[in-house]
Amino acid sequence: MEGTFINNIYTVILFPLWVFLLIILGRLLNVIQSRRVISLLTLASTLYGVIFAVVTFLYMLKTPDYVYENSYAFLRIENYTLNFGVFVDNLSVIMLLVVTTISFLVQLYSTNYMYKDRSFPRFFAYLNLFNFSMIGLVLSPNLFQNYVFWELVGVSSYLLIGFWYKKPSAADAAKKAFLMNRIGDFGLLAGTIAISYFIYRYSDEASLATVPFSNIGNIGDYLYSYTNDAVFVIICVLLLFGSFAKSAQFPLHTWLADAMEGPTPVSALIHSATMVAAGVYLIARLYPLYSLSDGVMNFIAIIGLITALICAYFAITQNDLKRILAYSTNSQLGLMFLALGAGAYTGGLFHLVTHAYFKSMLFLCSGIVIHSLAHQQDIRFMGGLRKYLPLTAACYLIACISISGLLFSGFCSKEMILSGLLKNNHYIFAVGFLIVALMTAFYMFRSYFVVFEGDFKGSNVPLKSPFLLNLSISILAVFTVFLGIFQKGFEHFIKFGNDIAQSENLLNPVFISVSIAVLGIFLAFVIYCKKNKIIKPKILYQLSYNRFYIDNFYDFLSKKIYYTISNICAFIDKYLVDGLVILAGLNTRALSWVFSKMQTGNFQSYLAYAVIFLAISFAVLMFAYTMIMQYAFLSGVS
Amino acid sequence: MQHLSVLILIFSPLIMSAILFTPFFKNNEVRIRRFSKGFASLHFLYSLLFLVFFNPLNQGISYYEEIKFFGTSWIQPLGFKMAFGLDGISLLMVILTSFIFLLALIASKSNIRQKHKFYYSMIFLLQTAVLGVFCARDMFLFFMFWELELVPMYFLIGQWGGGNCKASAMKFVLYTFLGSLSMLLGMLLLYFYNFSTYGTMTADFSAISVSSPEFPIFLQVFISILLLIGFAVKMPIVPLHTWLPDAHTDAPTPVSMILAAILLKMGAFGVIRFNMQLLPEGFQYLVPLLLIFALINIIYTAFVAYAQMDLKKIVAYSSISNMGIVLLGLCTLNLIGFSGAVFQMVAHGIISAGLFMLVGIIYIRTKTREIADLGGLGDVMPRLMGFGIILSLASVGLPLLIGFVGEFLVFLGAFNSPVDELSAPIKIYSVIAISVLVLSAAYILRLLHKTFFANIFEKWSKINDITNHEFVVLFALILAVAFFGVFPMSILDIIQPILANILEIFKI
Amino acid sequence: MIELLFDIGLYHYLILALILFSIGFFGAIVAKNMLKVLISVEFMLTAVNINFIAFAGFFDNIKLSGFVFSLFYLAVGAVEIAIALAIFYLMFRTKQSVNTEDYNCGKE
Amino acid sequence: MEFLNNITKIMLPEILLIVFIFIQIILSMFSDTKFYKLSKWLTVLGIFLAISLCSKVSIDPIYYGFKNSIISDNYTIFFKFLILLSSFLIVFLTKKVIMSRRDNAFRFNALLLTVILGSLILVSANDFLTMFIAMETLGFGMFFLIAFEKGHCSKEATLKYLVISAVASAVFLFGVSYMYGITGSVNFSSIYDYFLNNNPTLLYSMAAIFITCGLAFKLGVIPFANWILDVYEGANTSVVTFLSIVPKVAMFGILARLLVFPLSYSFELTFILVVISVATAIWANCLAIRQKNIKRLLACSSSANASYVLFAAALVSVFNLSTVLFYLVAYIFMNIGVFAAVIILESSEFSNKLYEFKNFAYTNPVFTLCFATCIFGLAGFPITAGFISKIYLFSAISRSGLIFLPFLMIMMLTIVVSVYYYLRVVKFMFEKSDNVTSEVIPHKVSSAIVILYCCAAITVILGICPSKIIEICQLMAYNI
Repeated sequence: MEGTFINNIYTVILFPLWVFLLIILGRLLNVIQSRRVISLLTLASTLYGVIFAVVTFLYMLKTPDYVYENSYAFLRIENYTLNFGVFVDNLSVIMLLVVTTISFLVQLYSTNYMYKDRSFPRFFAYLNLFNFSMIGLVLSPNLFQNYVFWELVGVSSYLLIGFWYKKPSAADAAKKAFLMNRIGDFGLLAGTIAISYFIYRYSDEASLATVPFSNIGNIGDYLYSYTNDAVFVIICVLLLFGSFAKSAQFPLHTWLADAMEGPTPVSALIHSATMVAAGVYLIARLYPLYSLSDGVMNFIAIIGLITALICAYFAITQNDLKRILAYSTNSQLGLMFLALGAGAYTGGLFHLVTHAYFKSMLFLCSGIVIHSLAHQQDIRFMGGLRKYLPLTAACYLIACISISGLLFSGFCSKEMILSGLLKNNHYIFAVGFLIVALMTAFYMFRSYFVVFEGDFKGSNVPLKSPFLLNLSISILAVFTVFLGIFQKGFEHFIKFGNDIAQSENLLNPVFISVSIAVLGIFLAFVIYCKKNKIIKPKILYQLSYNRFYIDNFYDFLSKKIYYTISNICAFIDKYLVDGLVILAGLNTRALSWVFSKMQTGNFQSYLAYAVIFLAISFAVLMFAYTMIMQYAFLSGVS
Repeated sequence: MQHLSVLILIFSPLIMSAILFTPFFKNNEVRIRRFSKGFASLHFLYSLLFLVFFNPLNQGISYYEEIKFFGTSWIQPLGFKMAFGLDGISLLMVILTSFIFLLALIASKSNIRQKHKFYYSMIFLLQTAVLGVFCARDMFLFFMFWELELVPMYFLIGQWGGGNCKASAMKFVLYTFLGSLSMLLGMLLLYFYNFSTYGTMTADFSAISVSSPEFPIFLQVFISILLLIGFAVKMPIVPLHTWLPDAHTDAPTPVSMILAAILLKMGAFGVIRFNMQLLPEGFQYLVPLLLIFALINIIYTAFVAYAQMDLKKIVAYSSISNMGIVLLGLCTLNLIGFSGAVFQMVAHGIISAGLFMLVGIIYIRTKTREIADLGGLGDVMPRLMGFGIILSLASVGLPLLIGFVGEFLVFLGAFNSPVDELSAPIKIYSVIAISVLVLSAAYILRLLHKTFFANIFEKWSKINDITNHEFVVLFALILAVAFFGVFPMSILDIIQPILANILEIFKI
Repeated sequence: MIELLFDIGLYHYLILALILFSIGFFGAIVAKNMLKVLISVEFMLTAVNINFIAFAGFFDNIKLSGFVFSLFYLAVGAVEIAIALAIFYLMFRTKQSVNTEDYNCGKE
Repeated sequence: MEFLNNITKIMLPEILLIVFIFIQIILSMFSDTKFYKLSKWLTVLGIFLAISLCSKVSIDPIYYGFKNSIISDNYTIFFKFLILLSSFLIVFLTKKVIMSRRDNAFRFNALLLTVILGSLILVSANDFLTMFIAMETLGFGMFFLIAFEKGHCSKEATLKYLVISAVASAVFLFGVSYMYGITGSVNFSSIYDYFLNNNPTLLYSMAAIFITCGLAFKLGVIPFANWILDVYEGANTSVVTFLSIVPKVAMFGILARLLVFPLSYSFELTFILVVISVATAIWANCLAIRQKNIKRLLACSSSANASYVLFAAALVSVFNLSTVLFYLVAYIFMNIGVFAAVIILESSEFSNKLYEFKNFAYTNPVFTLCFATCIFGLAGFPITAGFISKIYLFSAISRSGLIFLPFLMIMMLTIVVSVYYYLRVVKFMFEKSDNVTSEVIPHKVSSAIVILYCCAAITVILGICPSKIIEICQLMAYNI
């Protein structure tokens, strides 16, 4: 029974695609117009995924180490095969669960939230496209398919960010996100091709050329043995570039904050919970490869730490509610990278799961807030919303507590990371982690206090939130609160190698992290709830507010440098390359002009030309003759 | 299989173009158009029949036929034959040709406002010429059709184009003529060396390919260069490309579609037919150089495209960039990259036709192609925007759409290529070339955003969305884009045996 | 030296012919008067004839074809000049000028 | 007796033409303007009979007549046939010029026949004397034909033609005199035999160069090329058609023989000829792009075409000669077609300016099609004879050795330029303009239209199946 059941898992991928095509065709041919039908279809497809995921998950719990793989050849050239298919193991089933449940809840939420929008069907079509690509991504059996869906999620993200394409800022943000992701794709593609090449060229098994995840351990060993260190590291870094771009890590982190121009459900689904976690997911998938080189692992961890630190720092001073959450997401993703890079594999992934739930809840809450304030996103014009939106405030608070690592699921996952760091003796990373935790607690509670406590500073009375919205966030709150209890189970379910994360003697780290969090909350309370004036260090504030001017630098790079290079190229093309062609034409015309001037109509000039020609040819002839004679003479003498 | 005649396939458009001048059509525009479309659809179906009965594993030439005049071959004293036949690559190109011509004819409805009879007859003449190039089994026959194609193109660009179309048409013709003369010289040398060494007067591809790989290396290289100049103009390869933006900008939309989708492929096809099949050593010798040209093609034109202000020029430069990928694929000298190159030829044919159609639709409505004058058209033309997004994404190589497979295979092939033994660091080239992912996204998104996104100008708020026939064209293209993106093996299966066959000649 | 000058040989004739030919050619180019041009052409004709006759005379066994050639050429030249004069006359009636610079119908 | 024998064996077409010339001259004395049509039909009859008499000429084996001064073989008969055929076609184009001066119809035709006679003798000449006489016969006829048009421009053109012709003749004969001085003979075969035993000297080369430069005048190539534009413009179009074909074909016929026999020892000559032809190609093609008058443009075109042929002819070989022959065949038809079109335009009160061609494609589609076919043929586009002949010609040149490849490349560049101006003619015809009133060409000049259609048809047919003609050309070339 199980076999036939799991055999059909590809339907989970394809169902959203069908719905997507149905909606698109319906719109093109003006057949399906009803929003209710569209949303029901979408929800059905996702619910199908949820059920499938749950059943599979339960089955996997029953049979440990069960792995299912099924694939067919997408491209076959000689014996070089690239496969498409599905691959189910513990990691992918967890990801599937996360993706489908959050997706379902967000769709439920959007059914109401986006109902008034003119482009409701388009929105749901995009959501389906995203679902299709994200599920395809997590069920990828190999690096190649992973790349395919990697691009597809990028595109759905692009489409959804630019959903309100009439807003220039949204369009620009979409473009930026797409281009940044493309930079990552460049790395990923190059890395994929490189790995594929080395395996195909040097190993005997041509079937490994498609880089299946089921065999990634062998592939890592092969690759490590065929290449020298530098090449290996370069390949890893190229692959990591994909992860960095998708998860908005340090050099490529700027797109995520801008991506908040998209509708809020999109931010909740894609830009906090699922797609941006794909980078972490890919690192987890290729963990056997990366873990062969300490340098690579440290690189991941350092990039993660840098991102976590600077983004947490940026989040402190932002005034846009969604931007705060975006930088928070960035920072938390950085923590996951840090965890993975520092060897806290299970902790990092558990944080991925828990973070997905509470962060999407945060976004959905912010969506309700923004909705009720008629699209006001600036927290300086909020305040005291607890009275109007009590459920939202409660959920927001739960999430804040969780993300600060004080209680609930966030506590469990953060504690797992910290213990992992300490266990692997990465003390510097641990210190960094704690600083991030401090800042996290501070800015999250800052946002909570400013938005929900104090006096209402807006002009219009906030609207009540509808039932569906409340339902979605309540369910997410339940997840957030109770997910922590699965910690032990998770440790056994997802593990790298044989070592299970030891969480026995954790008193010390728990004490430290909780106290740090409390400190952060206290600071936020003192400054923002009690309105104590503190001296703002101007430079630090400006740096944070302007995000270290990295965005400006990138703007300069893309708008000025790139554009200048293009213009230089265009100039060369127009005036140099084409100029030569035109010059050839002009030369011919000039020659023609000369000849036509020679055409005087007077026959005597014609005779003169003839004489000149004859004279020249005879002179050349004579000259050539004398040269030949001389040469013959000289050679005769010698 | 025997009842399928390649001669009917090639010459029926010519006959059709003559039939259009019969009194039956008078000057009845609707009748001319309907018959043309009907004929083109029949032709497309007929070409599909060739696919159905085609056996890709057949080593030789399928559907071989020769025309004889009064019992002698075409130019008997010189051994030239008017012989036609198909192999996998030509078959693919033939079907693409027939498909794109059908769509171009449908698209002509809204683009061509005058001189209908003349226009359609020229289109059919062009079709015969192009099919002749793809099917010819004799060097000089190939050359004849290659040149023949210039005549209708001259009229099509010059008569129905806009802007400075007469000058552009002239530039196109002169440029191509120059290239083809150099090509002719190469062919003549090939022919005579073959004759003087082996004593057989023949210009038949199959016959020459037996002996020509044995030519001395310097001769092969010299002939290769001469031939390549001709193909480089058509393809185009960078320093010889400047006719293309002009020709595209001033050509009417259907002609732009044909130009980008079919005519550029003739260049690549010629490289395969001549340089690779006949002169493998010479080609191999030139590969390190060609790789650099390919890279310049890919990267440099991507930058140039970004700076353009005219929609058609952006698409035109993107064509050049894409053809650079084809060239890179041809230079990899292994089956993966080679299949990728041929696939990319088809892919680019379909995508660029779509993009030109898109720009044409916008131009008909707004009478402008300047980026600065456009914006926010998605508001009034949502369906067009949908098509535009899909085509753009296909163009930047989104997986599961047609643009991806070719690029991917080319890059993969470049990595696997044996060429690095020729002291060309092709892996590094490949990585550099992959950066086209970003560069192409940059200019294509610029096109998309500046046209459809952001705020709409007041003056465009009244324009209509696409009409039915435009919808049909775009929809057919999108179907092809999606189908071959998901099932690339349907194309690769046809071409792989012949490509493997070609690669066997190379001694790497 | 003197002997060499006065002992008339083949080369003297040839050089004379060459000089005549050059003068004729030069005259045909620079003469402004149409009639002078025609006279210059006659110079060239004469130079050729001198050549022929000199060659014919100086061969070991005299060959007549040279003389024949020069006779023919004399006749043909005369006809040519006659035609030229006739046409010149026709043109002179409308143009009223003998200056070659006025004959520039095809000037661009 | 031998004289008569010679005449009956090889000179029958020429004698026939002489008879017709006399008939025409005699009739011209009693001429009434009413009989102008008779003169034309007499000419046609004469040429037709001459063509049919060509088959009576004995050619096998090579026949030397009149003490070796006349030769008759396959090759000469081929050229005679070509000359007569093209004259036959051209006679039908002379309607307008005769109409304008009916009283002189017989004289005109007599002159025409004289030129043909000169050409026929020219191709069969076997010594320089005969050649010279034939050339002058041809030339004298031509002078009057050019001057036939009313107005002083034609007279001026004649005068230019005449003076330059005289100078060129002098140059030619100067060379011949040296040749005579070196070898003691003016007979081609004797000169050829002389050098079998003696080494050619520099003087020989110079003589050869003088000779070919003198001949360049009739071909319209450098150094005596510049007259061609003025004369083409000044003369009547029918005469120009004649001028551009008959003397040129005859001159190529004799030039090839010269290069094969008496001048074949001069290596320098080959180079000089190649340089001449390339220089001419550059000059003519570049000059043509500025021309606004179709006749001047065609003058450049004919000069350019002559230069291509000269290139192939200079690199003497059997294969090259066959290409030369084929090129001439193709060129004759295309050129007559184009000139027929120009004549039709002139008789329909169009001037020769290119911009007057606007709207033609829409008012006179069939005419335009045929005209454009011939123009495309000259430009060398496929499915016309021009395409095949160019390929064939270039194949000959490229076969002759790698040394000449750079020259060939330069020549090819100039061909690209030539495509430009040919296409410009076509472009004007397809241009729509409201300023120019679109006139339908009246069909009153039916014979010219028939000639145009025929030439266009032959151009296309030769372009599609040239096999037979090429075979014939090769056969002829083998026999020289």
